[in-house]
Amino acid sequence: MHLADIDYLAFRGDSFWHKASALSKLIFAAVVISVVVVTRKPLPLVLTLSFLLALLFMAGVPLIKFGHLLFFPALFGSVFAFSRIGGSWLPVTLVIVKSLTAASALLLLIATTGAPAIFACLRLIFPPLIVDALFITYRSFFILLDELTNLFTALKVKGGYSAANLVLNLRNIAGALGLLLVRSLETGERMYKVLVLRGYQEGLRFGGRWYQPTRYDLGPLLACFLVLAWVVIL
Amino acid sequence: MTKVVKVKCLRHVYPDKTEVKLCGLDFVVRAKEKVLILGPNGSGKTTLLNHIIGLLKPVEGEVRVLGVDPVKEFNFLRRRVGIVLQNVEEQIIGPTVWDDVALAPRNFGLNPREVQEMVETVLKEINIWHLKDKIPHYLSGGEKKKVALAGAMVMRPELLILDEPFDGLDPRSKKEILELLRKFNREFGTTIIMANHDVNLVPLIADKVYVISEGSIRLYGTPREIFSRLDVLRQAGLEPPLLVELFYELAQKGVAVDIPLTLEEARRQLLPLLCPGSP
Amino acid sequence: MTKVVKVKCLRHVYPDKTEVKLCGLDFVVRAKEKVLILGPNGSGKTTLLNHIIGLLKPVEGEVRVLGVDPVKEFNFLRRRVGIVLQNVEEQIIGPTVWDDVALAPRNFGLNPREVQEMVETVLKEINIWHLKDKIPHYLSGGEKKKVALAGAMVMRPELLILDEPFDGLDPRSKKEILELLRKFNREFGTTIIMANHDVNLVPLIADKVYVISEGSIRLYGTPREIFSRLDVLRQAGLEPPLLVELFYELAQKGVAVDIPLTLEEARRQLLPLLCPGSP
Amino acid sequence: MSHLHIPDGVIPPIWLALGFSGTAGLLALAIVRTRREEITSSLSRLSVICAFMLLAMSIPLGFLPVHLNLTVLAGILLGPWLGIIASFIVNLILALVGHGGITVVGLNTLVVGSEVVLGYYLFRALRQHMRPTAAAALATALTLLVSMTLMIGLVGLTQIEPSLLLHDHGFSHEEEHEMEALQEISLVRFTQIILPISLVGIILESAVTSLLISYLLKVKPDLISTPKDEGQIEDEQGLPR
Repeated sequence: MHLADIDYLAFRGDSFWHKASALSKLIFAAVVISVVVVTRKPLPLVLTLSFLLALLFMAGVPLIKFGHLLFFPALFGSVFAFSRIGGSWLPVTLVIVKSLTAASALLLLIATTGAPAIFACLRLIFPPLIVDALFITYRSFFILLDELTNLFTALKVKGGYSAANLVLNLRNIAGALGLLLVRSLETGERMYKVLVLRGYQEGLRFGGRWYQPTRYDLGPLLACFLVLAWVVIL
Repeated sequence: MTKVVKVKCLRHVYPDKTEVKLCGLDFVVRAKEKVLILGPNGSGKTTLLNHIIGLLKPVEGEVRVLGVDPVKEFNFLRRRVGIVLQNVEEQIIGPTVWDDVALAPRNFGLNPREVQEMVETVLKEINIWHLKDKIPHYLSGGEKKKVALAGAMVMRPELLILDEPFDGLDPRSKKEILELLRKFNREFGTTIIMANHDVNLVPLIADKVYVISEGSIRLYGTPREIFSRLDVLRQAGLEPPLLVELFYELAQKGVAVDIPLTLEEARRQLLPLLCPGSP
Repeated sequence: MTKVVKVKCLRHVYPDKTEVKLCGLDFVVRAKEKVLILGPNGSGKTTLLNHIIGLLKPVEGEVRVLGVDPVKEFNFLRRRVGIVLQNVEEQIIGPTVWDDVALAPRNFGLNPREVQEMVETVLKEINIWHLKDKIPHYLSGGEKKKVALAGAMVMRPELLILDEPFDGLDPRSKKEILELLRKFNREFGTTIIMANHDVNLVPLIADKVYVISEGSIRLYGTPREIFSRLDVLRQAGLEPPLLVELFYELAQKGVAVDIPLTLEEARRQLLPLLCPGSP
Repeated sequence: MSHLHIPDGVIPPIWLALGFSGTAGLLALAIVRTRREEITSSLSRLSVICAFMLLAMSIPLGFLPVHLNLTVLAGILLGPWLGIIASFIVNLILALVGHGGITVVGLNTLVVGSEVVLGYYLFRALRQHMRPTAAAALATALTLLVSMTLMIGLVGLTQIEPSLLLHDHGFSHEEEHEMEALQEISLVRFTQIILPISLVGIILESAVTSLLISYLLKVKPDLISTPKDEGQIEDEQGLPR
């Protein structure tokens, strides 16, 4: 799933799209997704998809590395399309283009925006408990990811992981996961202590200056305008 | 001086029925002291600290922190006691350094301007202002320790408690953290309690030392007093510093030397004995 | 003597574009040596070890372990090289000590009787036979290290690699692990490579020492040679042992002493100089 | 087959809206319930389990096109209410990285949430009659069978979309008739594609869940309990509220 790689990209990149605020990029993603859900016109959809791919390229998102994130939605889209529509190619293509467009919009969002900034914006619509949980899940994910990586290294050096031997893998992975689970629950207990000690109140006000508009916000907003324009006109 | 912490013959039973007892000497910390709790792993150091913090409730015995019972007055103490736990990774919860350090003041309901000011001050004091927008999982071990320290110091606590603060740090980071602790103690009069198993730290930071082993407080004193009781240290499974040991042996052979705490002290004593000609 | 490991001017680029270079001197380990890699955190120690293990593939440079390329011959080397990684918590995977130690031989498809025998032997050698049915999770830090060591030694490797094997251990456990390593080296001729940032270990275990800092192998030599270059050690952010420093300063003041590696050596040199009457 | 890997733009808006409103209602209930208990403790536990699920999903199992989900395990460890919140969080994060559409998060939460809840109650019921490891395996298998049926049903329900799509673009009547004829077969076809993959997934999932439960029972037996028991243990420890 490459959560860690994407996270890295979001924090290390500094394209014009990275510099725009999370809110403006979220609005753009929302506009594209609404278009995908609502419209059935092929031309604007193809145009939007090409536009997104261009934006991804300009934002420095390596499409070769993250291409699978677009490939899977397309694949699943086609499974659904084929199983229900059958052989006629236009609707099938349309479904695939739709899935690709939506996936590209999301990839553009998360590969250029730190997850915490997105979570901070979500505070506008979600209850505080959910947003707090998103923040702590995010942090826990990286703590546990380190541990999982270490566990896998340990397995590898003891000859416990090979691409070919499924049974061996499963047995060893289950062991590693068991350990990771115990460690996760203990991490949770320790985090609980830390939260208590630091006076946790529901609604962690994390997220720094996510709402501060920058001049780079013009980018996403202009993009919204463009997409809406050709959907309406074409 | 006022007693900041007082612990008297503690007994604790964990849910899994393990019993930890800490009797022997009373554990007393006075204002503005830097106190080191020395003991091997598993001797009960963390249990003692958890009682002082108020995370554990003793089955028997008395714990007083800043004059109150830390379990009952937990909320009162939270603003006055800063804590750096052993596993620093799991106490950095915020998505960025700035957010994490701001956690406590925000939770205690301070207004954004105050929060901004407090965080800025503490980050600059600890020299990690440049890290303020960094993501915790891209920091080095030493940097994480400093962030955790900033999170503990941001409320300007009267008492700072650290569990194994130097574990896994290389000499340079260790030195930096030591320097910061000394600075807080000197400039703000912060009382400091540290748990550790490295005897070499004693001369570098401690005003007073408690030696704990097997659930008993065995020894209490200044570093010099502690180092004159090598037998107790060894019994507790702690290795005295080589310099101390060398001078201890010299003294036993009849050479007129005191136990030195620093290299400087050692040299000052030895040089005149060796070459009377030099200054 | 045969060269067990040879690394020549390594360059590695991590996926996040961080570059680690390890040029300077060649890194060579000969059979049956105990080699310590000294350097502060982040100096490239773990990167070097990961190349030797075959977990990382160098962008430039040459790595040879037991005569082969460790990346290409990963599976070949797995039976011949024992490894204790840094985080001992995250490498004990089996639900019991016995299961964990049996992990490697089982993975290599040995039959149950062989596995049984190998595990029993190694557990007894390391003196943890009594722990065999314990759940690793509840062991102490020192015991966990021993279990990890057993897991690495169970295949009787020619080469044993340890990353920060003494971190977080109290003096007693440290001593026990040191003793075990010396024993394996002595009795089975196991070549040992350790990475560490604690200079005080040098006299206790190392035949040869490499000092690494900022991606360069700065210094190579016996412990005595290393300790005669305090300038390089300090530059690399490493603190020389106080005893070494004291004697270094004495020597500079014209006192006729050599750098001592042990307390014994220090005492033997000082006593005659101080009180000519004593033996 | 735990969540629907349906991308955006496949399912008609009405179903998406229904999914979101159902999820919103459930979440609201779950949050009210959670807030009545000790929120800090719930929050930290919820978060690490979400993180654990995300990590378990990212482990490659070799050549198989399936990944672990561990939803029933989450139910056992978190209970039904926190479990529903966890389903939502995990689905939201997955959708953000393009794993299942963002517009399908509502529906997905309902599907996964039903697994969590069903898994929790099945495990509790079965545990009275058999060893916990067997109970975990059986609860997982049963739950996933039910949810798979649910999903196929859902796809069946929502399958009017393609024809709507065609109407709009004025395709010829022949093509439309062809479509209608294909509708019934299509569900079968879909099932044929999904079923074998799902069954492998169910077997794997049940085995791993059972192994994990047995690991937990060995190492930390106190963790497999209802949230109420937990509260009591914490009281004994004297942890302040």
